[in-house]
Amino acid sequence: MTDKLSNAQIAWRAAQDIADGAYVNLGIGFPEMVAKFQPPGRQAIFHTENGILNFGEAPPEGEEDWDLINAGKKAVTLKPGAAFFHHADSFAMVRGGHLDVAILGAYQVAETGDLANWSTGPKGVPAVGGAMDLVHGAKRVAVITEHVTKDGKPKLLDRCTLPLTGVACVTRVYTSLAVLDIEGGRFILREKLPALTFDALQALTGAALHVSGNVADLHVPEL
Amino acid sequence: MTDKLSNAQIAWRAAQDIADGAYVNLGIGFPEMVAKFQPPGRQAIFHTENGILNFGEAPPEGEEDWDLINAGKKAVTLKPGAAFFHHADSFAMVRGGHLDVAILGAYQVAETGDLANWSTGPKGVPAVGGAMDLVHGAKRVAVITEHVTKDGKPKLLDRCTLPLTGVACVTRVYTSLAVLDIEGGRFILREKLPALTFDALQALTGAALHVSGNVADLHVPEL
Amino acid sequence: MDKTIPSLAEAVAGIDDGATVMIGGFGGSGAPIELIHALIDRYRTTGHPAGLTVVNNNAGNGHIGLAALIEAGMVRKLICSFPRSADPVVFTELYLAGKIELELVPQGTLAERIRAAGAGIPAFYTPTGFGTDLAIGKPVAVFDGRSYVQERWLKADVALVKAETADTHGNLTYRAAARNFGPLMCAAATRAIVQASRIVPAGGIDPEAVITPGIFVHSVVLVADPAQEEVLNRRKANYFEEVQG
Amino acid sequence: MDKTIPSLAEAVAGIDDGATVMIGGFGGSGAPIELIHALIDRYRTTGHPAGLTVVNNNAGNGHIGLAALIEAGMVRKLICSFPRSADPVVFTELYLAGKIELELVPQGTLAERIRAAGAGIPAFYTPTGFGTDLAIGKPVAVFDGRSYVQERWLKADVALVKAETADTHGNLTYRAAARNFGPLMCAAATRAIVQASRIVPAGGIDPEAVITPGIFVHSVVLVADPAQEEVLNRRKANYFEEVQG
Repeated sequence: MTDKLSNAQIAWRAAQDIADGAYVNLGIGFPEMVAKFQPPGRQAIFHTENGILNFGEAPPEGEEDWDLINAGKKAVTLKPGAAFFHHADSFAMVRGGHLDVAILGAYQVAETGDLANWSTGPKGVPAVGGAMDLVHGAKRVAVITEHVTKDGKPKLLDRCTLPLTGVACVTRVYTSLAVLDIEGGRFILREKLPALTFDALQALTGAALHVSGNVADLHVPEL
Repeated sequence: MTDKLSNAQIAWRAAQDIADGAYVNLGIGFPEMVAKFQPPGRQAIFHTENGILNFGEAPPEGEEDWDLINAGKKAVTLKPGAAFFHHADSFAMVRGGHLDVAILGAYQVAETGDLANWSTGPKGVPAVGGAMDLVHGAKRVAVITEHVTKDGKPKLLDRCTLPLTGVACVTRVYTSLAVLDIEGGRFILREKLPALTFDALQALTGAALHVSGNVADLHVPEL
Repeated sequence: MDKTIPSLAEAVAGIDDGATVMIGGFGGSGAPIELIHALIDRYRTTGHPAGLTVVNNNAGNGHIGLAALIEAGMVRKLICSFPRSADPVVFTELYLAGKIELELVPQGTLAERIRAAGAGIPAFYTPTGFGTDLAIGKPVAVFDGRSYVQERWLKADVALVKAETADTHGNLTYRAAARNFGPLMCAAATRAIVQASRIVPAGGIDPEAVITPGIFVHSVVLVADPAQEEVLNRRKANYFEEVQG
Repeated sequence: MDKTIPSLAEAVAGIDDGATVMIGGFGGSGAPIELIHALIDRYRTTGHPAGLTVVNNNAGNGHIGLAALIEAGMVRKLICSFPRSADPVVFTELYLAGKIELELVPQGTLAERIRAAGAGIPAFYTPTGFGTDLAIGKPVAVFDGRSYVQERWLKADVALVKAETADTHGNLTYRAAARNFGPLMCAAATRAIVQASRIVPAGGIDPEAVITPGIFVHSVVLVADPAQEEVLNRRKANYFEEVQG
């Protein structure tokens, strides 16, 4: 076991919690990777903001249909039972609580469930897309992320310092080191890499970690 | 010329003011008759609340499709260029100002443009249907009505005494005796039956009649 | 994924006493007669579900479908826009006797409240009803110089809807103007139960032709040759006489 | 009734300086490239329309379509959710230089504001954006214990939309996910101008298959083999170089 999970391994772990038949939205970029790791026998139905339910993988290069893309503007294919709809219906699905799970990336997550994932501050061109809708729509909002930033600062905090995407919306965080639930304004540690002590994890986390019941070992295959 | 217009004649007169290609909603009952009297060369597109654009006349008896009905629950047919849509889209057409004309019946119309056409008071079972939406949605809301009630009381009043359907919504009234516009909180007489004097019409009207420019003769064919 | 339920009885089995039940249809067009009758069958056998709040555009016609549901004594309150029909005697008598509650809602507001529920919009403003008795007690606001009434979303525990074709994922098409409230109600209900004239495998409906995406649908039951309320009423059909007799 | 316009130039002739113009499409999917280029052609010939407010999900990509409209200097303000793309240099440079205004709107709120405009709903409440910088200054209300932001409708003078098939009444179908904002924008604009790959007589589209009913559409122009933004950008197409040289 390496000292932390790869992105693929984080995505794999998040995929294990998606039930067969669940309606799922994966944020653009890293979260899209979760679709690759559905456990055998389970088939989620993926939603994309731009108006498709039940799309599948990218087509072979050269066979793209550029009217058939996902929210990240990547070409996709359709699975049997797909449907098209316009943007208001698409966000009715989001805002109306019809998605079972949304999995998003994060700059920061707070123990309050607050998420910051759309803006690193006033510099540059701001862009939000559908993230603010997703965090207040899906029945379960989970985050996948490195446990700390590239320069080693905690991403799990008592309060977010970056502009918020949503307030009190995240309930589970899959990081490169651990799996945590957010309940009652606290991070509850559910799983951690076996080699990592609680204290070592706490030192990498910007909010108090709590334990409620067992803390399982975070086991993920080599990918 | 009889001393007042028949319902068919009132409907005929109202039909003369509907432009070719206009999108029109006709209230259930008497207003439905307006569709019969479109002038030659003009073709309005009729909307019904329950989700059809461009429906046509009733089919022959025995050939009804009871999934193809109008707001009055009468069987209709389709014209080329028809479309189906759900109730929220249907009332988006209404509320969103996409209909050119709505023609409704009335118990009472006030010089303020207020309309009462859904309730005769607290007795019985109240029913409103789409009338309250139509009066605040169509670009032009016109009323067709007898000039007075069956027992001779005025239906055109300074203020409605029955429960309102809408406030300041009607801009033209076609009665069995006259055609009137409502402008600036006043009834402006545009046309009247030639045999009827202004004073005689005023005596049958529960609000002051005003003249602005010419009052034309109300000429309608025998029907 | 297969949302197909093998029988009408199983399809309506989980509806509780006191539930809010949306029923699709505008008059007889789109009325899910078989689902409604299955629900009455269950009530007559088990005494449940009782005390329902029903949302429909109308209040039933004759003695079948929604009218029979009301006549069976299962409905505590009706939310509708137009409780009149060719033969509204069942509702009318109960209403005038004070035995059923009525919330009268303008038709477009009814549609939009249901749509808002499905779309996660708790409240919206509409010009409809401003200054009328149906806006009494509702917040009013002025936008761009015009007055509007605030209306709230209308959610349901269950929707009973009639579709033409369903696939096993719950994607739906409708038939002509039978569409009406169906797509809105499926999205507004915690559980949308659909009777369809035809059920096809996933992939059997063109993705362009789907009117209600399957995400809004929870159960699909086949009713291959559904009754048409208007046809039943023209032959004076009566749910109670036919079942009992 | 025939809403067909014989040429792209005539289709975009009546758009005024300062107009609010909604442009359909999500990225390149559904982008009405030919209508946009016709509008730029007109501006380069006549100097009009200038000072436009443009509503689109994005801010253009490369140097064609919406990006070219911005590059031509016709756009004063952009209302969008995601002004990033593979090559957003045109917008980015103008924005960072303070030469174009940006109103950033969450994508679902953008869609719902446009939908509200078409549906006559001046304001609605959404959970989206509550407690964030994008809700600053907006009214907030609590419904059933949860906090919501009040959002206003978003209307336009003109919508430019790409459809697959149109009939002469303006009934439309779309192609796959190119549908996106098209139906909403048609309804939200005073004048919806549509380019279609195919125009058929009234009756040529199954009434069940109509996605945008003709009541929401004002002009239809044939573009039989429309360009695809993504394909143009992959070959580094540039509106200005191609037109000029």
